This record gives sequence, structure tokens and C-alpha cells, in this order.
Amino acid sequence: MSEPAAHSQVETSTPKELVREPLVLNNRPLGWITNQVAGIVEGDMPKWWNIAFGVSFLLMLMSFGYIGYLITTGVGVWGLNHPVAWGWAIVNFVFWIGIGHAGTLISAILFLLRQKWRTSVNRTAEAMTIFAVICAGIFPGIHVGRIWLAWWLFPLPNANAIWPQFRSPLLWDVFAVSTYFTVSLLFWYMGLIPDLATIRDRLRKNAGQCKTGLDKMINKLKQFLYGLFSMGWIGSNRHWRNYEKAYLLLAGLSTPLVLSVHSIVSFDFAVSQLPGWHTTIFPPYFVAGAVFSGFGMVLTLMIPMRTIFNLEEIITVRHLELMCKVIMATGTIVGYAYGMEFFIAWYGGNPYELYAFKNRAFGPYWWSYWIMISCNVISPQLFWFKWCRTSPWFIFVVSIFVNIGMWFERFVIVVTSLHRDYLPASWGYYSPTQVDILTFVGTFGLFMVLFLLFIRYLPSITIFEVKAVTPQADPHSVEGGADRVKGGDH
Amino acid sequence: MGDAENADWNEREFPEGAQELSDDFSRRDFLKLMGASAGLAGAGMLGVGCRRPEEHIVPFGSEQVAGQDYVHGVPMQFATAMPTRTGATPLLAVSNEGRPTKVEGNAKVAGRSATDSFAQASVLNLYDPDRARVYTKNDKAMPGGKASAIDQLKKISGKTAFLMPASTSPSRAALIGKIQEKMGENAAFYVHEAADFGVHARGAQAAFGEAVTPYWKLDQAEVILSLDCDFIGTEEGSARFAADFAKGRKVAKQNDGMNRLYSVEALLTQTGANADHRLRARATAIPAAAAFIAKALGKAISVPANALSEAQEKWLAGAAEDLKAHAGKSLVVAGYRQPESVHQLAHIINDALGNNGKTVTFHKTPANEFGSLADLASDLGKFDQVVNLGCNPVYDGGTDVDGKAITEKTTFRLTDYAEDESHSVKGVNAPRAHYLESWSDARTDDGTIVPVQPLIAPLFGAMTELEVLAVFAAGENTSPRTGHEVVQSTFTGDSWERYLHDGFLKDSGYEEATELTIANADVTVPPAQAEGLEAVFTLDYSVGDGSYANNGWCQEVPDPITKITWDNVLSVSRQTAQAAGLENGQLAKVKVGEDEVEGAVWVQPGQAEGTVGLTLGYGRAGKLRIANFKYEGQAEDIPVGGYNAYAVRGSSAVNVAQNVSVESTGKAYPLSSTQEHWSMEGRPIVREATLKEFRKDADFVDHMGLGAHARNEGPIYQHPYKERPRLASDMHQWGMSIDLSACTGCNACVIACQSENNIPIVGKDQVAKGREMHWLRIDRYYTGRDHDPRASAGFIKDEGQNGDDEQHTEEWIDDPQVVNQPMACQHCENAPCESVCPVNATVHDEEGLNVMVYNRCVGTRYCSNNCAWKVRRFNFFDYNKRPINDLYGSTAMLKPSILTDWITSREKSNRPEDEWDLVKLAKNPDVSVRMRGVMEKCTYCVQRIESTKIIKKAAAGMSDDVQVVDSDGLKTACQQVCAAEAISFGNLLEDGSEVNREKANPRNYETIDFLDNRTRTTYLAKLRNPNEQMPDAYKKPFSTKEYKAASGGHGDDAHGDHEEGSH
Amino acid sequence: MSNIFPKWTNRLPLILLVGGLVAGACVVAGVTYYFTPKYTRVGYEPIQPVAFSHEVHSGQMGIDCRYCHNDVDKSWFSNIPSAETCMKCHTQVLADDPRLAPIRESFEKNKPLPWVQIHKTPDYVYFNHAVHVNRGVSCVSCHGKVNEMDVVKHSKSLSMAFCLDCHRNPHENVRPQDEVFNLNWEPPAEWDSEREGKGLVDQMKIRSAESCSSCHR
Amino acid sequence: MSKSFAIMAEYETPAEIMDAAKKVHAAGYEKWDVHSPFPIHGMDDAMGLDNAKVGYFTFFGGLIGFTTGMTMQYFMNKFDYAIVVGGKPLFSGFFAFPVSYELTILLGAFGSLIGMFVLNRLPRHHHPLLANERFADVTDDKFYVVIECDDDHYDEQTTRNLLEGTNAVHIEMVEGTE
Repeated sequence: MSEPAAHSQVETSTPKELVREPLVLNNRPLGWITNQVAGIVEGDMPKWWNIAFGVSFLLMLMSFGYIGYLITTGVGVWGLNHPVAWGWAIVNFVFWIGIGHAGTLISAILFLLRQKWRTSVNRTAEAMTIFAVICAGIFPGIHVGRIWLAWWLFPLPNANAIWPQFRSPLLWDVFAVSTYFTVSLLFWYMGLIPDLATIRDRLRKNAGQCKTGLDKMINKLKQFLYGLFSMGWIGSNRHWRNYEKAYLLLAGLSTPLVLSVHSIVSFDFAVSQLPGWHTTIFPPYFVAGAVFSGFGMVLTLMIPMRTIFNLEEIITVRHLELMCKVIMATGTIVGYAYGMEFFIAWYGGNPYELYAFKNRAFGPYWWSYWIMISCNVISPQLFWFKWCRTSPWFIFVVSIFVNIGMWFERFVIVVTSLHRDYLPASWGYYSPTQVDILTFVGTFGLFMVLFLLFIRYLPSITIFEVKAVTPQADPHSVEGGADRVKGGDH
Repeated sequence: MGDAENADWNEREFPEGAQELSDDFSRRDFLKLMGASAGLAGAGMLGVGCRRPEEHIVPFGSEQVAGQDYVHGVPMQFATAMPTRTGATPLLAVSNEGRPTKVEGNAKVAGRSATDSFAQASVLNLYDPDRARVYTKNDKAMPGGKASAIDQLKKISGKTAFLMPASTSPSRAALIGKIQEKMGENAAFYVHEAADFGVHARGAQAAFGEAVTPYWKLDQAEVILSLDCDFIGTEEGSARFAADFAKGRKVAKQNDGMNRLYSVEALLTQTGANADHRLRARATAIPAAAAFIAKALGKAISVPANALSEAQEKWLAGAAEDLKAHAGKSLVVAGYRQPESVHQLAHIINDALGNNGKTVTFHKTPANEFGSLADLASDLGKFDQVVNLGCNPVYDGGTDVDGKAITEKTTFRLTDYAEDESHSVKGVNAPRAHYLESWSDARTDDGTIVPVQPLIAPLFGAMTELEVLAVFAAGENTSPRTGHEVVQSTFTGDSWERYLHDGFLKDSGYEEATELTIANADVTVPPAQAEGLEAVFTLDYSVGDGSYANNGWCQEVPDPITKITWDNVLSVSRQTAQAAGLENGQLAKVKVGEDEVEGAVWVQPGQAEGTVGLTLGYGRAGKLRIANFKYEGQAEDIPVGGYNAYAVRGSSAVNVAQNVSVESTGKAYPLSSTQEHWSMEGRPIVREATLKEFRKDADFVDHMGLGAHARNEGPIYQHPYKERPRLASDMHQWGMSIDLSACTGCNACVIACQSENNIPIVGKDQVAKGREMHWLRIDRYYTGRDHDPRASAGFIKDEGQNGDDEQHTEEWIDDPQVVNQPMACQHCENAPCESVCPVNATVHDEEGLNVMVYNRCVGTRYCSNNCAWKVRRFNFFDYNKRPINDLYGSTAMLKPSILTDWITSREKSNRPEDEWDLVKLAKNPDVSVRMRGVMEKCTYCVQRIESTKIIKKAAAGMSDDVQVVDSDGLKTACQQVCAAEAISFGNLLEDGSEVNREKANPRNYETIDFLDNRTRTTYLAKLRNPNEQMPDAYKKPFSTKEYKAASGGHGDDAHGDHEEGSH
Repeated sequence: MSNIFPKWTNRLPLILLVGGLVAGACVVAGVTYYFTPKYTRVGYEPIQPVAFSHEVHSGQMGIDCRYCHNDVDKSWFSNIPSAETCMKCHTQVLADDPRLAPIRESFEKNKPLPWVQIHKTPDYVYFNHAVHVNRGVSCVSCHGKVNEMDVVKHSKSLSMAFCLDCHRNPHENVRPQDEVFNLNWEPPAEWDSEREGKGLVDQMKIRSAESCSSCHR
Repeated sequence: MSKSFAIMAEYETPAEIMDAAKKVHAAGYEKWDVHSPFPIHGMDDAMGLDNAKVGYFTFFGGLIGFTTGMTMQYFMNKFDYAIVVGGKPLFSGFFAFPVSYELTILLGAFGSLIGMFVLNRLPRHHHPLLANERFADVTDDKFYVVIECDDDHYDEQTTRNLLEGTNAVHIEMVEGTE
């Protein structure tokens, strides 16, 4: 990788270790960035895409089949019982919602923190958020006993003149998850508008090369669609001004939103009076866990994607390394939280709480607890070593462990606290059934179907933001043409 | 109300298109009007412009069809009785829309409204889809029903043997007398019961030389010694015994007295579980124990050598000492399993102590002059044919009796089921009438004559025993009398209507025999078998002798001791299991003599070493869909419906068998139990104390648990009742108190609740998965002497097919104490389930009830998770309308007919047609039948509260006398059926109400008090009354010591209370 | 190379916005009226097997409701009379009128007449006639002016909202007990529901609860 | 020749267009605009634009969200059908806060987005620039200054001279109507 030709003046005197890696390697021109990213959308997909799409589609159909079977037969087809009335469905719900939070974090919080490196990963992360929330949204829907009356959860007037009950965290969930989905969608769509315009214009430019009538017709249709959704964007600076302000406001709103959504998801457990659930550490612990598993999933998706579509120069190793640091930070927070729960249970002197945590570690579900600990607390510590943080295949493996660990954390929280609580007479044992497992596997199919469609039809990297952070975009830098302006005043 | 049988109920067509029974021969002749709320209309929204399907209201054909004072929608009560082996349970049967749905005790006769669990379950037997419905002759249907059966009976001539179940019916005795006059030698009568309770009378006869029967008065006794006598559980008349025994257990003030129970037994029975001192002894060693006691009281009785261990003799000496100290105020009782000699010894001991006439009286009862099944089997050759009036010799006759030969010779049989073990293709098979649809009479255990009055015309035109005998007793050309005429003829009282209305004949009891003296005092007891295994046959707490095996409620109610449903087990003690290499939950082969049977092993705490407990009543053959319940995916090699203990039992006289061997087959057997964890883990859920401790510190309950430590500054916000007083009723606030000292754990309340509230059964595999639907469960914990729960394996890591496997291997379970706690919804004022329900489906009404609104529930199940007591039950499947042996398969995706049925008519079920029609009749129309996806729980019988309030308001008219108080007779179903009267329910705003008195008792406490849920159901702590002189004495109940050990030894008397009693 | 979108599309968003709001309002209004019992139940007037006229019997001849519905003050279910009650008069009156043939036939053969049900609460609702009728709530409150109906019509929606309104302020619908079966009774001029109505409610200690256990169990 | 809509100058680097913008702004034009593939830092001051007003939409959106949330819950759980639940108060700010908080953010977000679209008068799918050949590179790597003909300072020649004074690589007229 050749040393970039010239740095902008401000950085020449800094020592070698502190020299920031450029965000786009090899000082690529703006046009190259557009071709590189928009080219994926225009060209026809490599063969593996069709295979991957087919497999995911089948998984999705399997999942919908099982959901149909569940709804026509009853919730009994799952492994639930008394006392464990929540099982895999709720674990999967929290797991998928947790994965979603990284997207909003990257696009909103890192935007507020002026972290420029976010530009090449934020759209994929936001797309991942929306698809994760879609997968998450399925579970609260299908896990209720009478799904055809689930519309009662919404505050709609009805002939019975009775309203939902707002003290219930499940109702907060309804508002939180639907708000989160809507705001993430708006945020994602707003980010897409300029890039849709880019594709629209490229289609308009090479409309001429289309030979056959069919290509022409497809090109016209694509132009219509991309044009429609780009809202007639013409890159006017007056529009950019409002756009940037709106983007800043949305980022400003999304940051407290993402913190509140997973806090409200944690209220589903923290508001109850079960030993092991009723702890005030849950909101921060869940948010840290969400960001932790979210970044895990971002890395799991990004690393193969950057190699397949050779975007290594835009999603550089520096990006991966920074994300590993975030994983290490949040992983340690989660590890701290596990320890703190044990300490508080012991210190509080409540025998029921103490038993709940001893039972987690040594009770019938000891194996799930120790998988959780090893995946969530031990594997991120490997990122202390520079080599681990910078070799993509290793990061990919650790990111898989992160998500396995986080799924088990939710499993431990939900099932171990339910299966043994206050009265020993009502203790029970829960084991999932085939319907539990395959519905969950199916939702990965749904996630991949949506993600593959996103890669296929939409630019997976925010072109204009990447351009904006390259030296060529800085009017004061040499690459930005500062030297060309005669007597340009600085 | 005139007798129901004559009223010609006109068959009604249900508006919802209820179908005729599928069999064309059956004739359904009862009233079924709109209003049986069979299904819950789930769909909320209507298509625009279209209306609900047209429905019809169908009045009666004419006014007198319904009977003078029949009002549709108002339940009516009729006095009747359920005949049992040695007497009858007087009942008030509730008839809803012409069909019996619930039975309660007739307080006028028995002095209490309580019954045992079998009476409660008997209602479901009336609607059993497997009942015989068709009269058949030589296995071909016989048109003409009862009339043609009577013609067949008339043709019977020659030497006839009558095989009859035991009964105390005066009418039957009268008919038998007439038949003996008419047929003389040609008629011989034999009585057969699977369990022989005649031993009590024979023992008394042997002791006093007169035909008398003992009548125990446990409430008069301060010290009771039970020699393998399970008077709370399997003895006949257990409801009365439990009621009298519990009177002595209730302690209100510190100086109240309390009785004391000693129990010597082989198996852990309910009586042993409630004993203050319990001695484990082999069943064959108990006669020696009786002899030892008699000798200790100065009687010249020889005790067989080395039958009792040295520790056992010390224990018995202590008990004898205590008996002597309470002469005249004590009682020794012997169980039905013990031989006659033990009963004789018991009477001798009672006589020596001067108890006779005080704690036990004797009634002059006619000696039993009928032969037994064994007699019939031996002189079968003499008879031309046998008339079987309801026995099942092939199943419960025993191995010594050739049941097959008897059925070969049977030309006429009254049969309960269409096809059971003794079904023979030859001869006439007539459906046998259930007691709720037959005319008869009986005598209770104190001899009072009670009528058995039908609530409904026989469902399948069934015949009663009296009608069959009436044919033989009829004169040459006179037509045989009907059951009603027979009973009316034997009635000797003054007013027939009053007899039927009150349900008993005043002072028609047995004559009491006074001044009885011991006729012969020298009794030799059989020798004990020291080594090897012995088998003890016992009746089952759930299905009795097998007659309730096809009853869904009985199969699914958890056994009070093992908490296992749907199966019987081979119970062995821990050491015996280790010695014989038996694994808990594995199939093992039991060999008694040369018969053998395979059953599941269950390591039972508190069982005597060297004994194997075999429970009768299971392993039924024949077309019995509940007894032989096969769930989806049940492996082929797993035996269905438990094992048949009768296959290794000689005859009904055999209760203990020697030379027994057991070896494991290694195959696992899926047992489904509702409570898999035994230890209370040192948690102050059931709080106990000894009487001495209670006298020292009355509020000992307040020093236990976290509640004792939590300062209660009161809530940070006002309860809505105070925030907006209009939301709280100023007339009624309901509460309940359960006295754990009085509760014996007999399960009657569980089945009464199931019958009252339309609770479905779910099947064996669903129970194993933890989905049983009982709203009320009885939690049974074992507590061990010097057992620190934190050290026991149960605490750390155990799971497995039978739940907690390792607890079967720990020593503390050998001599445990047992605590029972009825657990249902606590109706908290700060209910954790309400605040988490997102759709207002479970809310608090203004009278303090935690109301569960089934039609509003969408089934998120968070309420069940947030309930600390886990007393909420979820309809995981549609247990009412879909077949419980095909729950996973009966889905619209696999069977589209389900969807089309649902669209055409919401009432149509997907269960086999005959099953749905019948089971729907047993439902209580005042309680919604829940569909799948809906949560349900104990509602304090809100339907009874509402109907009592409505009756009072309707009667009040313009006046304001609308407050319901105790005198209005409002009782929840569990309170009503509890023999021990442990449950009291009532209006907290009525000062002086029974529930307020109970809650004022110092022993009153909330189970989990520190969560500030403020439960309306509170418990009275359990008191034990140990005798310090006894070798196994204890200063504190084991649970209190476990609580101290688990909470790090601190607590109010941390300064070490040393235990002086040796082990 | 012209624009993909014609010029008028620039005005489209405004049109869609306004149109959407208006259409939404119409749909909501339609659903709140047509989908609720106010429409699906009220006005339901099925043809009965016999053209019995309440107007003639109860309106003109003034027969008391309880003559036919005799169990209304004893049970939750207000019964429909059997043919025998009709024949108490119709053996003499209109003895051979063809319109009464089904009644006569039902009386002779004891075969009940399938009257078409009009007022029906769902299975999970436990409405009790006795407690209302005995405590100052008249038939007219729920069934409307039956004495003026030639053919019985479903006059009130009988939805949960309808019941709740009355349970929340019973004083507006309570009347003296002896006027309960007088369907033509109107509160006299000086009758003020706040005073007399509330008076009756306090005097009779009427606790018409809003909580679910009063109707659902 | 149909009436031309505007004059368009093309630039290759952000610095050059920044300089051109300053000149055009200095010349006092109002109906003109800069078009770039990405927002150029500092261009707003170069064009003399004041602060964007999207914030007001967001604020009022959030305010409406919060008030609807609180009043909805008060109306439903305390005012219209007061039901006793869990011993908890009929209405309290604590349990009502999460839902109101979420509605604040939701309507705030809608406010921002709709504010942006309203202030930019988007969606405008028909625009003369969209038909222009060269203008297609605005979303790639070229920068454009567009001065509309009906700007009162606009004059055929002086405007063209002004633009030629900048580093424009290409200048042409844009046809079509608004």
C-alpha cells in the first residue's frame, strides 16, 4: 500500500505513530468513489448472490411456515410452560433489537462526536438496524396467545370503550420499538436521498449505451424509481444547508432514542419483581450489551462484504480496528455488569436474589451461563493485542462469538430467572422445541434476504459522506484545489 | 320439586345447532337450553353491513313440561347421596338447566358441606364418553332398551349366583330377602369389593363377640395412635375423620389445647404426613407393634421375637406412656390393611385405656352374610348362570380367582363401560346407571338412611341394580317394580316428600351397643418378616380401586404425596432402592410369587426399608380413552396407563405379600409430576412452630422471613382505593385465610375447584411439560432433620427427566416431615400481575378481587411471569375444543376442516363428536369456558360472589339491605368442600365475620411478605405438638431449623438452641 | 433528453397530502359507525315464525310484561313464553285465525316455536335481568319502546360502551320500582336526575360497578 | 429558441467554486445556487445564507408529541375509564414518561424530515437542470454555479463575463421552464 503522495499541510509535523490513517486509501479521486460504490448496484450481481438469496429465502419461508403452524395451533407448540412462560421468542426479540442498536449508534452518536470514520460504515449499519428491528418486531407479534386481538395493544377507540394500560412495560415496548423503527427508517432514507440521485444521474448518463429495447425499458424504469425516491435531489447548496441541519437534528434525536429503546426493552424485565430481573443495573447493562452485539453484527457483515466488493480502500482496516475498540469497551462494561449483579445480590442479603444468581452459574442451566461468560467477557479481551485488532478474519471469528454470547446472555436472563423463583414448588425446567429453534433460524434467513436486496439495489456506502471527508473535498486543502484559486483568500 | 324421573323433559334443539349423539341407538332425553356458554366468541370485528348469524330462542313446549317451579337460568339443588363401600356420602347436587354439574355435602345430615375428592369427581363419571350406551345380547345391539333387558331377565331360571358390589342399601336388602324367599336354593348372593373394609367389623366381632362396627370420634381424642390406619386418606369415611381430627389441630389462643397423632406405618400416607411422631416400620412388623403396646399397658399379649428393632421399641414405649397418661381421652385405630388380630388388639388397648364409649362407640350392624368372590369362584360349578350387578372380577378379582370363568358363566351383566376387562360377548350387557341418574337409598356410616335421588333421566336409558333385582323379586305374573317404587316401598318414615327434600330420615341411625366387654383377650399376632422385600398394596388417592381410572379429573389431580399424575409407581425407600439397584423413574419388574408386573420406580421419602408400595387402580384394559391415555409421540414400548397391581395380588383379602423381588429393566419411564422439587430451600414460605414454642412466643411468624427486617414506611404513592374512594366498595372487600395446621392435603379442594370452574384436563405429556391447568395446587414440601438446604444437591445442579434427580439420593429424605400448603391466586392489593398487563385484561375490581377478564386477554403471559407465586395458568392449547391426545396435530394447517368448522359454527369442536357433546354438559354455565391463548386463575369463585350479591339485591328491591355477610352462605368451592374447614373466606368489611376472626389469629402471615404485594389470602402457621419424652422429639419443626441454617444461622435466637433429642 | 417526470408531478405531493387526510377521516368515521354495534345491531328486525305484535298486546291491551316473560325478575334469562301462555286467551280470541296456526299446532304437539333471537350479549358477558328489573331499571332502558313496536326491533346498541354509560351514572336511568314495567313512564316535570335520581341510588344503595367482574367471569 | 432558464458554470474543485460563489454573492444576485456532489464546508457563508430553520419544525413536532403522549395516557387511564391496576396511581408522570418520551422523539423526527422537505420545497421531480446533459455529473465529481435568468441582476453578457472571470471549465445556458 503506497505511502500517500501528500498530506494536507496541517499533519506534516505530527510524529509517525500519531499520523491518522487516511479514510480513503491511495488518495482516490471523487469519481473513483462514485464508480466503486454505485458500480455494485448497476452491474449484475456475482453468482454467489443468487445462491445466498435463494438459501435465505427458503429459510425465511420455513420460518413463516412455522409461524403459521404456531398461530393455527397455539403457543403450546413452543417449549413454554408454567413457570417459564417466556422462552426463545422473547430472547430472540431482545437479541435482534440489541443487534439493531449499533446502526443507530454509528450513524447518530458517532456523527455527533464528529467521528469521520463512520462515513463508510454508517449506511450498512443503519440498514442492518432496520432489518434487525423487522426481525425483532415479528417475535412480540407471534408470541402472544391470540394474535388476532393484538391490535388491542394500540390505543385505538373500540366499541368496548376500553383502553390499553400504560403502566405496562409491554405497552412502552410497542411505542419504543415502533418509534425506533420509524426514526431509523427516516434517518436511513434521508441519508439515501443524495445517493439515489447519484444512481439516477448515472442511469441517465449511460442510458445511451443500452442496445436492446429491453435494456432501454429497464433503464427507464430504474430511472423512474430511483428518481421518484430521490425526491428530485439536485445537490443544491441551499438544500444541503437544510439537509445537514435536519441530519444533525435527527442524529440528535436518535441518540437519546437508542438509549431509551433498549432501556425500555430492559424495563420488560427490570419492572417485574422476579429475583434476577428486578435490578436497576438493567438499563445501562442492556444498552451496553446492545451496542456490543450490534458492533459484532456490523463486523460480521462488513468484513466479508468489503472483500467481496473490494471496498477495502473505503472500509479500511482502521475502521475495523476502531470498531474492535468499541467492542472491547462495551464487552468490558457487560463483563463488569455481570460481576456487579453478583456482588449486589450477595451484598443485598436477599436470599432469593442470591439463590437466583448462584442457580445461574451452577443450576440446571450452568452451561448457558458459562458460554455467555466466555463469549462476552473473555473473547473481546483478545482485542488488547494489535494483531488481533487488525486481522479481519480473526475479527470476523470474534464477532461471531460476540453474538453467540449475547444471545445466551438474554437466554440466561429470561429462562434462569423464570424457571426458579420464589416458591420451590413452582420450579420447572424449560427446553425449546423444534418450532422454537427453526423459527429463530428462519429469521436469519429473513435478515439476509433483506440485506442482500439492500446490497443489490441500494448503494451500501454513503457516497456523498465519504467524498465529504476526503482531502479532495476540503476547499482549503491542495487536493481541494486551494492552489488553483488565483490569490485565493483563506 | 317432584321426582325428576317422571318429568318428561322435552328434547330441545340448541340454537347453536348442537348435534345429536352420533350413535343412532342412543336416546338423549335431557334439557339443554341456550346459555351453556360452550365457546368464547373470539372474533371482535364484523364485516360491514352483515349481521351476526340468525339465532333462535326456543321456549318450552308447554309450561308443565318444565315442572312447576323450574326457572331457566336459576340453578336448583336436590338432596341425594353417593353410595360408598361401607356407607354413603349425603350430597346436595346442583342442577344447571336440568343436568347435574356440581355436588356438595348435605350439611343437614353430615353436619358439614364437605366431601372427599371422589364425590367431587363422581360428577364427571356421569358424562364419561366411554360409558356403555347400548343394551347388547351376544355382542349384538338389542333394540328395545330396558324393556327387552327385563324380558331377558325374566327368562333366567335355575340356580343363579348374584355377584354384587358392597352396598348398605335397605331397599337392596329387602329385595334380596324377597328373592331368597321366592327362589330359595336357586339364588346365592356374593359381594365383592377390591378393598375389603369388612375387617373393622370382623375385628370388633372377634374382640367383643357381638356383631358391632367401631365408630371413631377423633374429635374427642387428645392422643391418637394410628396403626397403619390412613384415616385421612384411603380409609372409608375419610371426610368425617379429617374433619374431626382437624378440630383438634386448630389453635386460636396461646392456651388452647391441641391433639397429638402418633403414626406407625410402612408407606408414607397422608395420615403419616400429618403425624406429630411417625415411626417407619415394615407392614408385617405392625402387628408386633400393636402387641408391644398392649403388653406395655399390662395386657398379657406375647410379642413375636426380633420383629421390632430396639429404637422402634423405645418409640413404642414412649407412645404407650403417652396413651396411658391420656386414658379415656385417647384412641388407637387400626387400618384396613392390617389383619383382624391387630384390630382385636386395638379394641383391647382402647378398652384397657377406658376409651370405649368415649372416643370410640360401637353400632349394632347386621353381620355380612354374603359370600366373597373367592367363595363364588370355588362353588361356580353349582350354578347355571351368574348375574353380575356391577363387579369387574377379571380386573380386580386377584390372581387366586379365575375371573374369566365367572364371565363365561355370566348371562346378564350391568356394565359401566362399553368394553372393560370383564366384558363377555355372551349374554346380555346392560348399561349401569350412575348414582346421579338412579333411584336407590343407603345408610351413612352412623346408619342414617339417605335417599339416592336421580337428577336427570338416565342418559343412555341405563338400569340400576334395584331394577334388576326387582325382576327376580317380582311375583309370577306381576310386572317388576321400578326403582322409584322399590325405594318408596322400603321407606318407613312419615313424609316421603320431606325425606326426599331433606335427603335423610331423621334418627334412623344404627343402634349403639353399650357395655361391651372384651370376649377373648388372648390374641396371637402373625410373625414379622425381617429380611427380604414385602409388597404393600394400597388404594390410590386419585383413582381409588380403579373405578375412577377413566375419570379425567382423577387421573390428572396430582397424588397428594408423590405429586405424580396419570400413573402409579413402585414406591421404595432410598436405601432399598440402592440395595436393589433401582433407578428413580425407571421401569422395574416386580415378582410376587410367580406373578410379575412392570412398573416405574419412585424413591419415596419416609418409606419403611424393605417394603415396596404397589398402588391399585391402574393398568386398565378395554376401550377406556382416559385410563389408557396415549399422548402424541408416546414410544410404543412404554406401557400405557401405569401397571396393574392386581396382577400380582392374590385376592382382595391380600394387602401385604411376602417373598417379593424387584429388579430394574433399565428402560426409562416418563413420569409426569406437577412438583419436582421437594425441599423448601430454607425459605419461610410455610412457617411452623411447636405448640410449646407458640405458647412461649405467639407472634413467631413475624420474626421469620425478610418481612421481619423490612421497615415499612408505607408506599410512596396512594393506593387507587384511597386516591379515588368511589373505586373501592364500602360494602364488600373479600379475603381468605387458610389454616395450615388444619389442612391435611387431601386434594378434595383441587377437584372441587376443577368441577366448579370448568378447568380442562391437559393430558399426561402436557403435565410433564408443566402445563397442568389446576387453579389451586397443594405444594407439598419435605423437610429433613439437621438438613442444611444450602449443602444439599437440590440446591446446586440437578435436573433430568423426573426433575430433580439428586434429591432422591440424599439421607435427609429418609425420615422427613411433610408440610402441605394449598396455593392459589393470593389476590394481592398491589398485584404485580396487573401492572404489567398491557391490555387491562387483569385488573382489580372494587371489592378487592384480582379479576381475570378472559375475553380481553391477548396472552402476552407477562402476568404469569411477574406473579411471585406462579399461580396463573395459560391455555397453551385449546384444551376444551381440541382432542388432548392430538394437540399438536389438530391445527388448521394440517387439518383444514378445523378452519371451516370455526367459520361455520363457533360451537363445533374438533374432538370426537360423542366426547364433545357429553363433556360440554359437565360445564358450569356461570363460568366462561376459556379458549386457547387466554390466561386464567383462581377468581375466589367470582360467579358465586356475583350470584349471591344478585340474589340479595333482587330480594332487597328498593331497600338497601344489599351487603353480603357470612349468613348469606357465600362459600367458595374449596372452602365448601374442605373437611378440615381449613379455608375461610368472607367479607373483611363485616366485623365478626369468620375470615376476620381467622386473620386476627396471631399465627396469621403472608407467604412472601417483603414484596409489599399485600395478599388477601393469608395463611395461619402450622403447629406441631411433639411429646418431649419421645426418642424422635424435636424442639423446633425441621423447616424452622432449615430456615435458620439457610439464613446463616442468625434469627431471633441465634444463641444456639441445642438439640437434646437423639436421632 | 427530457425529464422522466412531467411538470404536473411537482404539484402532486400537495394533492396527495390533502387527499390522504380527507380519505383517512372518511374511513375512520365509516368504521366508527358501520363497524360497531350502533349499526350492526340496531335496527335488526327479523321475521318471526308468528307475527306477534307487542304493540297490540302490551301497547293497546296493556298486558304486563311479566305475564309472558314471567321469569324476568327471577333469573338472569328473561324467558319466552310457550304456546300454552298464548292459548290461555287464544282458545277463545281469534280461535281459528290462520295467523295463529303455528301457535295452535305448537300447543297441541308440545313442539316449541323457534322464535328468532334479537337481543343477545356475547357468551362471555353475564347480563342478569333479575338484578336490573328488581332495582328500578325498566325494560325500556335497553329494549326501547317495545309497547310501540309491531315487530320487535333491536333499538339500543347494547355494546359495552352502552352498558358502561348507565353503570357510570345510574341516576339517569333509575326510576321508582313500581314504574319499571310501565314503559310509557316519563320522569315528571320536577324530576331532576341529580336530585331524585341520585336520591333513589343512595336510598337503594345502588353500586353499579364499572369494574369487569360485574359482567365478565 | 425557447426561453432559457438559467446560465450554468461548471467547476472541478470545491475551492474554485467557493471562490466563484463569493464573487456571485458579491455581485448581489439572489436567484442563484451552487450545486455540488457533497455539502462543501463554508459554502453557506460564501453564499451569505443564514441559519437553517428546520429546528422549529423539530421543536414543535417534539412538543406536540410530548403533550399528546401525556394527555392520551391521562385521558385513557384516569379520565375516561379509571381502572384500579396493581395498586399503582391512576396517572403518574413516572409511568407515563416512557411513552411520551418516545412520542416526542417520533414527532420530532417527523418534524425534522418534513421540515427539510418543506423548506427545500422537495419533492420536485421536474426541474430544467434534471434534463441538462452536463449537469448529470453534479452527483459525481463536478461543481456548478447556476444563475437564473429572471434574477433582476441577470444580464446576458455581464453574468457570462462574471462567470468567465472564475475558474469555470465550461459555461452554458440551461433551457426549459421552471
